[in-house]
Amino acid sequence: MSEFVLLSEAVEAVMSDGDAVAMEGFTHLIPHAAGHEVIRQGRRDLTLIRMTPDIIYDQLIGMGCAARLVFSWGGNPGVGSLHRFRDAVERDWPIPLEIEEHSHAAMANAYDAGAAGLPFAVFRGYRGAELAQVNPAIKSITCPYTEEKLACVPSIRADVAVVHAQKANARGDVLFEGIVGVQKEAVLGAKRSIVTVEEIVDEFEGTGPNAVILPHWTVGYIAVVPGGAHPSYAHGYYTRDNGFYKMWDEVSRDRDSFRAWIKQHVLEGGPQDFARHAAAA
Amino acid sequence: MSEFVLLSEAVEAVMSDGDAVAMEGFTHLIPHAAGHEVIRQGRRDLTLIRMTPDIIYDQLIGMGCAARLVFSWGGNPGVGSLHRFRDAVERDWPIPLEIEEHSHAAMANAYDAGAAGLPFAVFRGYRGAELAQVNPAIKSITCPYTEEKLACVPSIRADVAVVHAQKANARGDVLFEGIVGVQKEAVLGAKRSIVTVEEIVDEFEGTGPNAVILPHWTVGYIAVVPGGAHPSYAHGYYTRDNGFYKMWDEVSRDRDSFRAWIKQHVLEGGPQDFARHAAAA
Amino acid sequence: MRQRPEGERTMSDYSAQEMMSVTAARALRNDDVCFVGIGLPSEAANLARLTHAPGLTLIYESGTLGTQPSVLPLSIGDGELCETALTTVSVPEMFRYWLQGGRITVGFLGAAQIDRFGNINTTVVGEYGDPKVRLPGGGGAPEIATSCGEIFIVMRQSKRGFVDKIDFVTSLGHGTGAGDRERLGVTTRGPTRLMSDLCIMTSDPETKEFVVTSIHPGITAEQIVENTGWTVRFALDVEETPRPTKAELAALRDLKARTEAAHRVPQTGEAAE
Amino acid sequence: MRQRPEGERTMSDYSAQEMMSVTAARALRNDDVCFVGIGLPSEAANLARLTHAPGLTLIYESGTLGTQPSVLPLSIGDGELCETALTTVSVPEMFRYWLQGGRITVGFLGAAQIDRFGNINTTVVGEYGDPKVRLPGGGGAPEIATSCGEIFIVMRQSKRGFVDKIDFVTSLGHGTGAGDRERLGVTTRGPTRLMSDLCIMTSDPETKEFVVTSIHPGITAEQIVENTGWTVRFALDVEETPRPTKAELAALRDLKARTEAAHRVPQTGEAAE
Repeated sequence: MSEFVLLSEAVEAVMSDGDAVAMEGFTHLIPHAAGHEVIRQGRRDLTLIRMTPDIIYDQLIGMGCAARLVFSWGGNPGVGSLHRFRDAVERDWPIPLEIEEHSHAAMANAYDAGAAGLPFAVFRGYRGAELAQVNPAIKSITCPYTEEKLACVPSIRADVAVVHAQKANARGDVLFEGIVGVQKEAVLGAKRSIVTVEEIVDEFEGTGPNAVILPHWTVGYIAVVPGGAHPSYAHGYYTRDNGFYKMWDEVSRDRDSFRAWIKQHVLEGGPQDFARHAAAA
Repeated sequence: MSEFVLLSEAVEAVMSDGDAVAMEGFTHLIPHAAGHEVIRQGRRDLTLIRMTPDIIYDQLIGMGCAARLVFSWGGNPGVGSLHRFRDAVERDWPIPLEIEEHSHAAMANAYDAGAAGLPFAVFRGYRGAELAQVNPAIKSITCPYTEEKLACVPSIRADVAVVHAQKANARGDVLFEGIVGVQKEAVLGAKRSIVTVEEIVDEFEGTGPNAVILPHWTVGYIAVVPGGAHPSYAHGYYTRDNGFYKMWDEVSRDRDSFRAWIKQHVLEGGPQDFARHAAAA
Repeated sequence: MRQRPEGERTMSDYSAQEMMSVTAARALRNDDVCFVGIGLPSEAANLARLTHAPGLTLIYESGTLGTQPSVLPLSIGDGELCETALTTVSVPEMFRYWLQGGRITVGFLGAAQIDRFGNINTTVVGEYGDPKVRLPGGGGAPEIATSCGEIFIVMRQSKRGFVDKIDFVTSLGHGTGAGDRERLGVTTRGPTRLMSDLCIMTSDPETKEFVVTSIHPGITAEQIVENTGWTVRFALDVEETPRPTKAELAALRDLKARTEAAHRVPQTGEAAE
Repeated sequence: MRQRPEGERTMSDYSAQEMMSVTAARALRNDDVCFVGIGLPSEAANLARLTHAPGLTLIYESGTLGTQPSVLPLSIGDGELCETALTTVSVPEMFRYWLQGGRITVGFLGAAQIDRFGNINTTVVGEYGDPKVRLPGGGGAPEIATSCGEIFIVMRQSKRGFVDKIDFVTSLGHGTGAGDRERLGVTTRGPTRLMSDLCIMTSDPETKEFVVTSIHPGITAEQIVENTGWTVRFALDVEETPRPTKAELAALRDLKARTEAAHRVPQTGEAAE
């Protein structure tokens, strides 16, 4: 049953050191404001789960919040490397980062299975792919009818899912639209959840043809954070700040400039800053 | 790649005696006009697949088109029995009907797996249910991670899927909205397909929040049959003819009155009659 | 199931059918998420929503989540269920993410036959391979019975329906008694309450057998015994079920009147095609 | 992958980069359904749609089906991909119903490293457990490589990218040669064409090895040998790749100019947050 709180209260209430956390958003609606709050609250030893651990996870990893990363593509989309992620994997800085690496198909199926309450997902994948040899979580299963050998992976059922959405209504139902990614599955599969939203509305009206609605009884805490996806975007509210993604390549290359940026914009900032950033994008 | 044809041409082109045919529509958008065309063309020995074989399959079964039925609930919704179905199962009239019976969960998962190109579906089902003892298609599989024993069924990949939709555009993309059921899965999982539509439009505009669109390259033949779902309904076009469902209970109780009805309304009728019936509903 | 004509067991100012619906409705709580079967369960669930449980979430297996119909649907997928729903999902998603996902607190079912452990038959009377009466089958029930937090059952009480041994186990109740669900790997509570036109039965926490815990006003223990196909047991402290309130009856009668008006067969002579 | 500055290999009136994009675009047919990777594949696929293949269906893994962006997306999930799509589906549905469902005729990929059999590495340079360079990883590619009808690859040619042995098999090409895909239970054709800034390579029907079948104007066989990490083979009847037409070049330059204008970093000084 959803509850409206401040973002800081939500993170305090649901996320502990050592939790498995899925902050999702496939390019769109990435919960950046919530990620900053996790950094401010200094969570440690997290298992971070995300198909595309882009800037938001680069920041968490660079600040030493994560002990483990489950992922399928770790880059700065359209720009290049994630320097903090690489520094952690290649040079154990600031702390070692264990990785569990998958393909997108595997993680998409694993989220789907998690939402469906299943312990594992079956798919036709990883054929001839070397990841199956270096990731012991990838197993195979034989179809009882055709004898075809298929891949399987454990389902994703995070301790905490964190997502950003366009709207909540007063009852706490949540609406996403545009590119909807795996957020529904991440929330339905997780034990607890935080949803940041652009705004609270009376009714969901004029929604697009691929709207996803999560009823209030499937959502944990809701925090209103306008602009909370910046530098990602919120379809119908603000566009992607492509310049920020390019700028991040420079800022994050160097450990000191990274830390200075985090100090200024995260540690000394807050969710209230996001509306301004999104408006300027 | 979709092609616009007459309904009679579509049925001639894609459906042969002995085919496995899934005419779907979960209460909504049931392809009745197409079912009548199959009766008129006298197809035999079909395997009919459908979660809810209601009136449309009662008619096909009563006319001896089906040798086998794969289903999960066979009744006249809100009214009672399907008398032709019962006559076939209980008294082999007009010909014996072999049945493969499932639960809705099993068939929904089997359609999902068929659309996903998988040979089988895994789900948590049939626990303590006696169907698992009388239907040899139901097997079990063990999760390689948790050792949990789960049910599995073969995926549904029909030779022909037949569905009714609200709209096609000129390129042959197809739009459903309202209660969307398993039609998308039935079409995507099938080798060939027929879609009857209410109308052809230039653009899909003002579509609702749960619209399903099938691109033209996933659809076989499209036939324009306004009212083609009657006595089922087409959200936004006409309502369910509840009176017809009640009337069918009487007509179908008796073999002679059933055959007289079919002669008058199906054998001597055609798809052009449906617009009138739907308008009167 | 065909229902007996209304008013067959009419009492002072309400019918036995009304007593059953009102009693069944009361079982639902305001924060329940209820997977609703068509017919009596749908009547009870909508009555609950219109009376003491306005926050009740109703789900029909056609994919409609949080639906608020103004009349009772004739089918599980009537258009109004979609029009008044918070959102509508595909049928595979309904069974995978919503039912199997473990998000439903109550499954509300009817039955053709039921036994003392709440096992349900809606498949056949007679042998499966050689049925005397072929019933519609399980539909959603086999997995509703095991995936929802608990199961409420509403059905008219008779020796024909309340039987010692059902002909076919369509949907698991408590199997042969305590521990059976656990042995089958089922973690949900199963049937906890049965509301009939005569009484309320509750699943005994120890034995899992249905015992009569409340008798409707004007009904005798003998009537219950006569209409039960097993040796029915009564709780030590059997209560009398509270009569329907004026508000409950008014809401139910309004709902049924609206429903009847909406579903009336058109008087156009021949119902064409 | 970082791209070299444009114009590095400029020819008379078009750059090598332009030659590559135009050549890659030409490989797509009007009725193809193409799963598009970001970067060079996206440029080629959109150019095809804007020139000879207006009916081409573009699919990005973010869930956008039949998208028609006016500028090249910077990411796989830019808003315009959704706004101009026929429909947008969830990411699980994309990978389950659409990719695994076998509905895509061409997967269009890039690579960091490739070998003569079209096996692709986008995971690591060096050892997996002790990488010299940690690349982004496979993303959608491992299953694109096996589920699409065939695979086209576009990448700039260099000894660093075209290697004798890739460090990690992120995505299967033809394995160690003919028969390997079949042995692994893969029924799709795999890599059939590779378009670089120097030439077109085609998978030999017998050996499955990439052989040079067409050389771009002004490029010598020696240049190709020098920029290939394996002993590259040439077809007996090597052709010269037709130069970009005026229309192709105009469409490509318009597309890139629109894209650059749309994605320019705002000149507001500090890019805030």
